[in-house]
Amino acid sequence: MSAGPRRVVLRVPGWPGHRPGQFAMLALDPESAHRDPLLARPMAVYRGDASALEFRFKVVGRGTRILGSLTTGSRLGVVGPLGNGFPSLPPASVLVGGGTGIASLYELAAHHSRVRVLLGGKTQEEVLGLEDFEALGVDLQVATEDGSRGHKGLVTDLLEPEPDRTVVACGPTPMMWAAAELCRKAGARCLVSLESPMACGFGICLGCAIPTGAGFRYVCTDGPVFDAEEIRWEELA
Amino acid sequence: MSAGPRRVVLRVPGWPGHRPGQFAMLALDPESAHRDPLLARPMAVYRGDASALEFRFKVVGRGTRILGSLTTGSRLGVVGPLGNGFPSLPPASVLVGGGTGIASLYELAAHHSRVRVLLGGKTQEEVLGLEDFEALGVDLQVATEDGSRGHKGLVTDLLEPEPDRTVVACGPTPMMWAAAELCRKAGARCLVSLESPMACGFGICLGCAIPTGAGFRYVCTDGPVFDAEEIRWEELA
Amino acid sequence: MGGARVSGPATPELTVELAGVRLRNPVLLASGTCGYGEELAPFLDLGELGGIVAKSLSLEPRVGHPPPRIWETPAGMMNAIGLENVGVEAFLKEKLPRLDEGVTVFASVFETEIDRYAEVCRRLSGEERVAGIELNASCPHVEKGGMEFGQDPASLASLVRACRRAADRPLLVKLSPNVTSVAEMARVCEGEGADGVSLINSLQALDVNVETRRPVLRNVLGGLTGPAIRPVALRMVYQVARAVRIPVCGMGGIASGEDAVAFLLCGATAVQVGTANYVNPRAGLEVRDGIETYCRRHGISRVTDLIGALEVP
Amino acid sequence: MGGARVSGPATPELTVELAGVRLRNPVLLASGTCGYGEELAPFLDLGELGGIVAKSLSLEPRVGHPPPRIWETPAGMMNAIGLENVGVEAFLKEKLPRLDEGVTVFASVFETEIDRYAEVCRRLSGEERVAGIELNASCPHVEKGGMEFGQDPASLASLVRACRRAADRPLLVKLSPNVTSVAEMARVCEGEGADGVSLINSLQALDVNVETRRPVLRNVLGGLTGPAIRPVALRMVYQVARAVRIPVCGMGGIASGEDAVAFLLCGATAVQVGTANYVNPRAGLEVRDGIETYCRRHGISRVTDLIGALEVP
Ligand SMILES: Cc1cc2nc3c(=O)[nH]c(=O)nc-3n(C[C@H](O)[C@H](O)[C@H](O)COP(=O)(O)OP(=O)(O)OC[C@H]3O[C@@H](n4cnc5c(N)ncnc54)[C@H](O)[C@@H]3O)c2cc1C
Ligand SMILES: Cc1cc2nc3c(=O)[nH]c(=O)nc-3n(C[C@H](O)[C@H](O)[C@H](O)COP(=O)(O)OP(=O)(O)OC[C@H]3O[C@@H](n4cnc5c(N)ncnc54)[C@H](O)[C@@H]3O)c2cc1C
Ligand SMILES: Cc1cc2nc3c(=O)[nH]c(=O)nc-3n(C[C@H](O)[C@H](O)[C@H](O)COP(=O)(O)O)c2cc1C
Ligand SMILES: Cc1cc2nc3c(=O)[nH]c(=O)nc-3n(C[C@H](O)[C@H](O)[C@H](O)COP(=O)(O)O)c2cc1C
Ligand code: FES
Ligand code: FES
Repeated sequence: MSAGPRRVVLRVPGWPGHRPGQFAMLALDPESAHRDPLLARPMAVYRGDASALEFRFKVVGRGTRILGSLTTGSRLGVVGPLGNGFPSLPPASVLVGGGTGIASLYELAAHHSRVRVLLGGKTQEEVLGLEDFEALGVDLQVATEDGSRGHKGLVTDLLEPEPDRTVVACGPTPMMWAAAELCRKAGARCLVSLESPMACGFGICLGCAIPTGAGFRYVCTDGPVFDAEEIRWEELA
Repeated sequence: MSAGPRRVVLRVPGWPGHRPGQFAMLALDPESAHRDPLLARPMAVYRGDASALEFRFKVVGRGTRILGSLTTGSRLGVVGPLGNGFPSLPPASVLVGGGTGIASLYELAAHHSRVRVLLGGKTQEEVLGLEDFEALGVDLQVATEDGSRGHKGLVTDLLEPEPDRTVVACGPTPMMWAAAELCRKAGARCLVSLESPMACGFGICLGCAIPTGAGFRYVCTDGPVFDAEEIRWEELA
Repeated sequence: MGGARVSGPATPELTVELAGVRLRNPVLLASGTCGYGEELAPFLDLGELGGIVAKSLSLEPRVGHPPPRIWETPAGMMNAIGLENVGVEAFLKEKLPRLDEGVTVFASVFETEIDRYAEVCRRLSGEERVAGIELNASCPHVEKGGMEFGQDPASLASLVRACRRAADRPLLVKLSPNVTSVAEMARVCEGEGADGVSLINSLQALDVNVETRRPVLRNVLGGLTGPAIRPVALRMVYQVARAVRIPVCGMGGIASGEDAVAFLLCGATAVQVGTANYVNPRAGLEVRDGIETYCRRHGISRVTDLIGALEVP
Repeated sequence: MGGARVSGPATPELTVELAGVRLRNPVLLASGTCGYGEELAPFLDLGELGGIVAKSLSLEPRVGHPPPRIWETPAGMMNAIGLENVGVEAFLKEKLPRLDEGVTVFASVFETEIDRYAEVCRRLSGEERVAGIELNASCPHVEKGGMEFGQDPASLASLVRACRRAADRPLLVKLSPNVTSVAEMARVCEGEGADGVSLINSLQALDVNVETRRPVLRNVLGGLTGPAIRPVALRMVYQVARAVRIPVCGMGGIASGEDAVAFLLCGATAVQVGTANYVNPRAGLEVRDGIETYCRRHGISRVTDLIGALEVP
């Protein structure tokens, strides 16, 4: 098994369509041959329409291991689309994606061909969906920690926010926090798409609370997209 | 998915060989992506040698559902060979198999080409391994409850035990009990191969106790093959 | 118990009476696992269920614990939400009116002092839309209140007495499983005039992230729920149903009609579906349908015939 | 605690001292899940483990409960074996001598009366091959004895006192999880001179076959074990380790090195592997190896550095 990102493509009858940045809860075993792992896994819709949905992910634990080993014809439980998704972006916005966080950004980039896209990962292989972004023809820059592709270093090294422009960041928390700081200093608006453990994904468990200036808010219903200014990063990290 | 019996063939490096009637514990998920179902499943070795082992089973619950949906390359945990297995049979013995119990009998029949074999099932489809027994060229009679093959009725209808001859029965408990009764009345020896829930299969959980004239005995270590006379059938049923 | 509608095995009668409340069928959604109802409305018609038990309410809104609040465990999950809720006033003014008239709603009450418990009960009294009150005397992960009461017979008695006086609605007491004898606690509730008991709340638990060497929940301790705990819940329901005459509402790991039938056989008059709602928001309805299918298959004309019908050797 | 052998992060020192007994490493096999040792010998060298706790012994041989005795549950199993065993005499004469000198053996004792418990302890005293005694005061499915003692502080105190007097070996007391406060029970044991406590035994449970409408076990009640109960076990080990100064031997659902490390972090000095042995007879060794791998990966030179090292906010 290669360590790189994997994909799963699902036919979801009745899927009502979605906005870029929304997600779904994938229940690994709706027929209950296994009752462990129990909970569904949140996954950003990478791209898709009424006929098929594509998800991209990295194998990090048991749930993603199972997702990665599904064979054609397997059935999953799907609840979605969930979450707020991204707003329409003003021109000259910059998208910054790291690792699996990139999965939330592909459709956003596809809807806004004039954006600049910065993608990062440990190695070239970990820069999820790179070929697809290249095919979009957007202004694209890549950073890898091992230097196997593009800039050697962190993707935030490439970010130079401009005042009153919008930056969208999705990736590991330290990367989003760094992007948020750069934006704050530069006077740019920063949107982030957060992750959190989730039991339900639609607002009934209250498990996905994150600390914000206005108290706890919920990644699944208030987010996953938040204005970076709202987040109390020190408490999140 | 058809309701008929299924098969799984395993390569088990280091398998030391086995006797007819021995079994193995099959752990469904040695890589622990799932911790449920937890316990390994006992399965008779249908046939096999050092290069590959074949098991035959019916999908009756979650474990067998998972076994039935394995794809080439899947890995299982295997502990075995376990249990006592059958002794060598005297000439003119009769083997009586019902449903999945037939799985224990194939190699026994193959080792004793002069035996008579009576096989039964609800329908022809449920008479596990019928083609293989036919290919052995043994004296074979079949009974099905729906009459789709051979005698319409129970396989024990075909059994006419003779004094001092040996009958081997393997199948549902009521069928084995009936065979045991017929044998007792006719003065024939009857061996049965019992099933019981098992946690370990090798004698450490004491979970597989069955009531015998000599107190509790263990299906996994004292059996699964017992002399029918030993069993307290009223308590077992 | 049982309904009045004439029925044969073909259409089993599913109505039950729980603590004086007539339920369309024995399936409720458990407190804390169905929000205030409206969150589940996109997925199913709550009116087709026996009812819902809304998220536990306190006198004032509660903020809850800092994250991480949830964690997955083998065939289960742990939570330490901290009983975050909008408070009883907002519930009555904003949440309850949004639910269709046909939905049977139980209010759950959680507080840190007996007086405050009683005060919430008082506010809920006279509210026609509140079919009954469930006292949550058993939350395993808040510093004050909750399990304190649920683990000590004398405190539990005082709590139930005060709330019994304050509440004009049918009163269920939700018991903690983290006790030596849950039957004893149930008897205390019966003695103080509770109309029924609900059980079980979550098992107190802890899990560790060995990479960070920290507890997985910020609150350190949390409550274990889901299929993993079902056999413990069934045992307790069985013990309590034999110890008291008031009805028992059973829960813990129910995810299918068969799971629910097991609770009924052990003596529960109704059941609640909790964690399963997270994995499948239609779980409650599927449990209801599963019970109906079971009754048809076994020629059972009234679901009440299953209650306590376990054959014990 | 800790061993004397010089070692660096490359070869972590795994020895621990439990209740005065020096163990090669902190991994024991739990009572009732490793027979009398010999049954596992075909699968692994027991001498490579910290030791084994043999099946609980009574004064006379015990026959155990009629079948069905075991049942699978979500991520766990239930059993009601009924403490079948060969009796203390046969153990000493027939079973113990078959084990290699290098295997550290704890004897477990179960009886129905305090006098009989003490008598078994007396018989075990002076036996050099018995490294220590574990009092099973917590079996959840036998009519008399066992959990009776484990659920009542006064009875537990009398039991431990009597056995303490009778036993010249290090004495561990195995606690029941079916109590309101396991920490209180541990303090009772400490007060009576126990050298350590083991926990947890199984959670009392019941499951139902809805097709037959009968309990799945002939004994009706049984004990729940396996991964499902691990978070409850960890919570109790954490609470007990903070309540007493005698060492704690932790168990419940351990199936990997990480699982074991979680128990050590919560304060256990050693751990026991139970149900996992059934699924994989080499589980104990794999847990041992997993602990070693963990120590290497984290640059931990002595496993004792992990004990109680949980970082609590
Ligand atoms: C809104 C949202 C969108 C996501 N989109 C993607 C995506 O497109 N591609 C992708 O690779 N990953 C995505 N993730 C992360 C993904 O959900 C986790 O990697 C996954 O749940 C890990 O499951 P596991 O069983 O393999 O890991 P384990 O560590 O075994 O999981 C144990 C538990 O922790 C939870 N968990 C573990 N890591 C995370 C995490 N980072 N976020 C939330 N819960 C976690 C699991 O859901 C599970 O309940 C997303 C997360 C969220 C919240
Ligand atoms: C020695 C032995 C040899 C066997 N050989 C075969 C065979 O060759 N082919 C075949 O189809 N079946 C065989 N069985 C029966 C087979 O083990 C069960 O059908 C299987 O365990 C059912 O598992 P499940 O998860 O599908 O069913 P579930 O009902 O979901 O299982 C629940 C639990 O009950 C146990 N269980 C259920 N039915 C049985 C049973 N009949 N015997 C023992 N445990 C049971 C399971 O192992 C599991 O622990 C054998 C049983 C034994 C004891
Ligand atoms: C995330 C979460 C929050 C809960 N909140 C409450 C609550 O507010 N009040 C309450 O009485 N029980 C609460 N519970 C407990 C459930 O109502 C129920 O007793 C428990 O989950 C067992 O049932 P289950 O295994 O079906 O989930 C909560 C459970 C979970 C998982
Ligand atoms: C089948 C079975 C038999 C057991 N017998 C005993 C016993 O004789 N004495 C005892 O102290 N514990 C006994 N136990 C309990 C275990 O020693 C252990 O405390 C429990 O199983 C929890 O650990 P686990 O989850 O790793 O199995 C038994 C457990 C099982 C599953
Ligand atoms: S994941 Fe359940 S409320 Fe957000
Ligand atoms: S199955 Fe464990 S002793 Fe027989």
